[in-house]
Amino acid sequence: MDLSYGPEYEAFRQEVRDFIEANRDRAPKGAGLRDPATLEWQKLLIENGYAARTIPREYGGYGAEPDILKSRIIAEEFARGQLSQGLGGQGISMLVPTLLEMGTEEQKRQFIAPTLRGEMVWCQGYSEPGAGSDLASLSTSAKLDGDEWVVNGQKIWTSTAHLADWIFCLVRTEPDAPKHQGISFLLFRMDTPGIEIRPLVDMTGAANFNEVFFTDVRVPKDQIVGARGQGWAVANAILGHERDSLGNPDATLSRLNALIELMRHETIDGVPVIEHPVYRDRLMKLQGRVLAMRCNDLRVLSSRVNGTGGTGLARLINKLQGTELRHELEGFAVDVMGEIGLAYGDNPYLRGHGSWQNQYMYFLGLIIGGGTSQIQKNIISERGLGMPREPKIQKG
Amino acid sequence: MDLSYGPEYEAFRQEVRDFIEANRDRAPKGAGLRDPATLEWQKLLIENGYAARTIPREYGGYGAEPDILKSRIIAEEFARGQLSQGLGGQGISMLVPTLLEMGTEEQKRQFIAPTLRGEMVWCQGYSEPGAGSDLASLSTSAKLDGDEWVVNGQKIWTSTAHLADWIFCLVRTEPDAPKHQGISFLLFRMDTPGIEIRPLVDMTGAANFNEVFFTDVRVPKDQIVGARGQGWAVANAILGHERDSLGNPDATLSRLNALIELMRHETIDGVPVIEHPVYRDRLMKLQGRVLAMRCNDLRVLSSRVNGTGGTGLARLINKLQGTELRHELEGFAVDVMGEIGLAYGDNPYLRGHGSWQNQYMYFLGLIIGGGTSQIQKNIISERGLGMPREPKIQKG
Amino acid sequence: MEFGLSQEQTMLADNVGRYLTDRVDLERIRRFAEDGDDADLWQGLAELGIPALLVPESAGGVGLACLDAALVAEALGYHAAPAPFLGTAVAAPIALAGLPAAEALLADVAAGSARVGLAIGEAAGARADAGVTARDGALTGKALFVTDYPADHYLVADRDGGLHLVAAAAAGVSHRPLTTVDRTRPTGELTLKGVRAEPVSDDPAVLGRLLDVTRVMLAADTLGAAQAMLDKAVAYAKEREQFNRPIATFQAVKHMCAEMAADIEPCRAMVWYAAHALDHLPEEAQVTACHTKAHLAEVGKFVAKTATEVHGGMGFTDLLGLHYWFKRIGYNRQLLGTPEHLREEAARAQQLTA
Amino acid sequence: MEFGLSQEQTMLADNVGRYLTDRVDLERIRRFAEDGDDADLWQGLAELGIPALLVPESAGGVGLACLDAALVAEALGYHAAPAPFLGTAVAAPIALAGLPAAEALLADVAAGSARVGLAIGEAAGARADAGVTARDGALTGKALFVTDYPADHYLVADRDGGLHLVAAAAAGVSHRPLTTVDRTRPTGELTLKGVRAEPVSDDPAVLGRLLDVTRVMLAADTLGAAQAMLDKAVAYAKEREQFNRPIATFQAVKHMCAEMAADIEPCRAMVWYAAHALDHLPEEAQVTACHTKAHLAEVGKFVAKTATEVHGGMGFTDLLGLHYWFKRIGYNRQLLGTPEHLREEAARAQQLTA
Repeated sequence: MDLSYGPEYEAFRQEVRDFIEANRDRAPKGAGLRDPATLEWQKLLIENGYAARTIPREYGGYGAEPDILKSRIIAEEFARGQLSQGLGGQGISMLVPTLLEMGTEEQKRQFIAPTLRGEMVWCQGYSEPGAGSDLASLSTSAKLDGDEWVVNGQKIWTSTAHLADWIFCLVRTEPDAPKHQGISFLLFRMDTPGIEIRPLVDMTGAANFNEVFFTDVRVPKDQIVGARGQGWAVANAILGHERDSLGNPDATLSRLNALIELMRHETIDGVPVIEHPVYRDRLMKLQGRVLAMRCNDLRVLSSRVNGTGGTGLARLINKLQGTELRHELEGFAVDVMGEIGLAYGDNPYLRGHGSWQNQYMYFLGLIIGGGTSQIQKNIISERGLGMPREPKIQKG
Repeated sequence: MDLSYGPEYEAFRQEVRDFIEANRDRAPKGAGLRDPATLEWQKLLIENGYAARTIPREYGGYGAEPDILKSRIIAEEFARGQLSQGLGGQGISMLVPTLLEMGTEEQKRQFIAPTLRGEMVWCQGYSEPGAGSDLASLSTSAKLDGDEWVVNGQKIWTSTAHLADWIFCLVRTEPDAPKHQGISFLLFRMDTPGIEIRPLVDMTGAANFNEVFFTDVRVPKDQIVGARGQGWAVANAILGHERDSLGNPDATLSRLNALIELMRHETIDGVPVIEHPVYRDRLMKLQGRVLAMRCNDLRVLSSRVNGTGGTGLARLINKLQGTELRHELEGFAVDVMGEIGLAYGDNPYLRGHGSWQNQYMYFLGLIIGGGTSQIQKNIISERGLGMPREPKIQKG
Repeated sequence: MEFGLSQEQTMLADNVGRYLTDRVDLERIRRFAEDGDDADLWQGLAELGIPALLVPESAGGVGLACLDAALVAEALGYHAAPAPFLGTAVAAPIALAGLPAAEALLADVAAGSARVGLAIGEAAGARADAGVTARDGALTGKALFVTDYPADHYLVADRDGGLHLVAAAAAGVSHRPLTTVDRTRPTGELTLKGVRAEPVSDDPAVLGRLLDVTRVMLAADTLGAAQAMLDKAVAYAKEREQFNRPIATFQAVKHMCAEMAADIEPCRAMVWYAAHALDHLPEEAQVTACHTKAHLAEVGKFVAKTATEVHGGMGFTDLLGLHYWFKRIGYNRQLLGTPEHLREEAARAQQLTA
Repeated sequence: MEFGLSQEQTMLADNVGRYLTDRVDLERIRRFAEDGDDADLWQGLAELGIPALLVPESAGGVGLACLDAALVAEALGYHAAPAPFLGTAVAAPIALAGLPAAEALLADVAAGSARVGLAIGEAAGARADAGVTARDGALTGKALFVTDYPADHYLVADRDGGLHLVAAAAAGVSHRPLTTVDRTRPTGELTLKGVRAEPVSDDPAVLGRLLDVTRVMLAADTLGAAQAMLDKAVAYAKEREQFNRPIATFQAVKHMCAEMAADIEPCRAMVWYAAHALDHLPEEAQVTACHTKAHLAEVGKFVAKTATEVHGGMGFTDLLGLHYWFKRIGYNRQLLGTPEHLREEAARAQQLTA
């Protein structure tokens, strides 16, 4: 066990800190995707290797060798400095790696650089109302008509659809093939005629997602990644990444510490909640679980850094445990507040800007999204424990 | 809502109390199945209608009309008086009702009266090592050879096998029929040559059960209840009764009250455990759940007494909730004792004669036995909620 | 011996259920969440006699019992129906019956033309800066999370366990709405500055009984809401297909539903018993009420989460409106005593702790 | 940066695991449960250097760290192996290293020829009539649930946080075995009447550290035992057929196993971290030790029940011997602080409560 990062990395950390101090004033204040300040900042970050760090230079990235610890140090220091770490979004986090792995040279040159610079904003068209856990049963169709795909159908859970220039979208192109082999991966502009976007309000009251409807949307034939019918493999090449990022234990630790502060200041009948032994015991239970998940995370990080194996199960359980723990933590915070825990919206008695109730519900969404807890348990038992899949069902 | 039993029943209760007071000295002290005192007491109880109450007189019972409240009053008063309510065992509780429903007149005359009087002791041969949750897959075989069945195979979980005169036993007589249709219900003597009994020690260290091995055991052809191949239906005619009796909330209430006493007297660092707010909160949580289960039980009782319906689900959940609650309660008692909770066997620091650890494990056995919690949940979802069965599996 | 509902009670529950089925669909709930106007529904419920239910016959009411009211509460929870039930139809008759000064108000309550808000939350755990002090017959202080808001009158508890009736229009009263997660039950805040109020009782036992009764009603509301969520989950699971089969055929989904049912079903008998105890078993009423609200809060929380999960992503959206029930259960959990508070009260009431 | 085991540590764990796989099968456990004789096993473990592991090199030991010891504890738990590990191989070197009067004893410990029992349970919650008082250098009182029983010497805590070394043969010492559920770890009771003992420390911090270290070892033992129960459950489920298919194909069974794995897996990293903290992160050691033992106790309890259920009736019988692991986890839960006690200690150590 060696929990230090070593002198090379501590030097790198100092570099990052120096950069942050020197450039703090140039960081954008708001989160506007199209703000000139945002785009300027993104450019500066790429130039210095703090964004698009491992993307090759010829596609507009910084071109560094992958180094997990350096990436983590960058993330830690930008979080510590409370500065934006540049643009995120599904274009950068999902499409760019997909194109790097599966795109043609021409596609890489056309799409990656403007995406990284924030000039081309993407949304993701995967889930459908009828295809959630069983994503491969999606039914949005694309039929070739001359030199164009004609797309019809509906997508759901499309975040930033209303802001995006382009969509990367799974569609069924071979209706007669087995379900996993009939899917293709198309790219098209969101201002193509025939696209309608409706905001999707969720239980928190926010509209973080959209439904997107396609009616005879015409897409040039070559705007496909991978071959016809290989869209499932294209999408899966990087699908694992998304699951890893849910239930991040560092974020949970921040919330735990905020909860401790809440319990120190919130009183019932004049006594701070933290002096209530039953609540304190539940708090400590959560603290123990957060500690376990943080250790698990460090173990996974270490095995990635050092290229050692043996952490397959430790990764597989992360989404299940992380989202459930976070949901429980947020709900417990609501509990300790008693009636104050009900405050919402413009209520003047809100604590933490209403984040506790909001996150309690939002993390129930995350328990469900990106593979429900039931799907996660299937995966853990099959891939993690080597248990058999469910047997095939007789038809009829 | 009317929680009183009414004057007729209160008069009956007085009768039972008077009987108990008058005959207290005649009750057997020990539990010996074959003690003359036990058999005398059983005879007295039957004569007065406190045992075999609703079994017709011609078969050796008391011949009363079924009356659920009277049965309950008898049970309550004998429990209050801490007197044996006569013989139990699977012969009386399971075989007699089975014979009444499915036996021939001759079988009824031959078996019921001596069973009720305790002169004929039975054990049950249902479960097998390979047939637990899937009882109908049992493989103990019986082949007709002249006028005799020849039985080969093995049974497990056979309580009182070492004490029994006879066994009622499920065997496969039609190996080529679908599994539920190839089973027959045989009766035979336990001293028939070819029967070997081995005690089955469980996790509590007790041997409450046995394994029973059959090697060419020859059984007269007519010792069958129902027709050949109808054994499954015969056994199921009364199988539901057994499940109902597990997780009895009155017994759980007694244990809860004993737990409260334990927590008042047990101390840590000189402070009674019940003054520990975290333990007290867990105690109250259990008390709330016990209250819910007692109310549920009263509701079911009432619907049986009054012949009103609507309590199907309330009955179905009883085994699942009752055994889980009891297991948790006993385990909590172990918890509050700290290291003393580990005491077992001849340890001089045992509390409650070691019942807490013992019952904690024993009730894990009851969670599993008589249909595991997983099987119970299948049943609740299918029979209680009308959800579909699992689809049939493709072979191979 | 009969542990269950009388024919009249079953009819009452059926009538209210039928009325709400007809009138309160998701569209109606959404509209209410927008504009807060439940006048038509309350009028209809008044025609069914709901606000008169607990008002004594001598005062122009129906004179029924707490169990009857609990059945109504359950039906309201089942339909996530907006209605000034807790303060107006339950607390007011319980607290004001026999009080000469409240005779006219109670008649208006029974007729459905007056509303009474419940401002006793601080008696179940006072927040910093909240709480009302009675001095020389005048009330000063703040009551948060007042139910049935806005109302014509408010039942206000003071710090010493006294109970008062405050007219919304009285001098020194100011009030404002407080947004909560549950948009089906408008809630507010009262600020009192030397307000002359009608004394209702200075006996803390009266306030105690009012807490017992209203807690059982909140538990009954959760029972109804949880049952609704289970019913919706089962129906959705039978209809929704994934992997070429209804998700109701997956053992994991079946077991989630079975666990919900196994938890909910005993709650039904428990709520009946607790409501019965309020009128007929005075020595048990407090402990039973505490346990019932606490237990329903725990069961409700589990069901709210699990039923949402069975609905998958749809459960998280506003499209099916499932969250109205989720939030209703949350409201009932937090209001007038959290489970930990209630269990401690139950332990003290049994003298289990010094 | 390396969060994980060194090559040497992996080898150590492999060696001990291999030795135990060879020597400790169910028959061996049963025999021990009958006769309590583990001399052959302890001799074998001594040849592997286990009792010398934490003894400083200067005192003739191997001088390894708590993390190494935790790996051994995990392996012992995995195999439900009987061995005087906690008192002899862990507590003795931690407490006695550098104490001139214990030099010879420590050499014997390292060689596997002396055993030291641990009698500090009262420091984690004293029962009525238990506890030891030190006065004028003599010990009087009772210590219950002493580990590594019977031993040649005992480490005894007094009521003031002092620590003493008592020879089993000293005048005024009487002792007897105490049967517990766990037959793989013989336990006893000491009664002391004016016993002259060797003072080890009068600094409560030393006793505190001893508690931290032994608690992490108990947590590691539970980790091993829980992993063993999960492995056995998965193997049994793959083999056992019901309804014409392995029960491992039923979603309910798969999910039970997945839930166990999801709970256990982070515990591995947690135990490593807690053991590492004992030697390298002194400010975190106490809180981390408390949390790790408490969390493993909860995970262990869940796994012990769930793995037994996966085995169905067979899990409840003695035939597969699964209960030895069930009881081992129970022993680790109750000894030296229940989860509630540990969580309260963790809160106090962080100054979260007055």
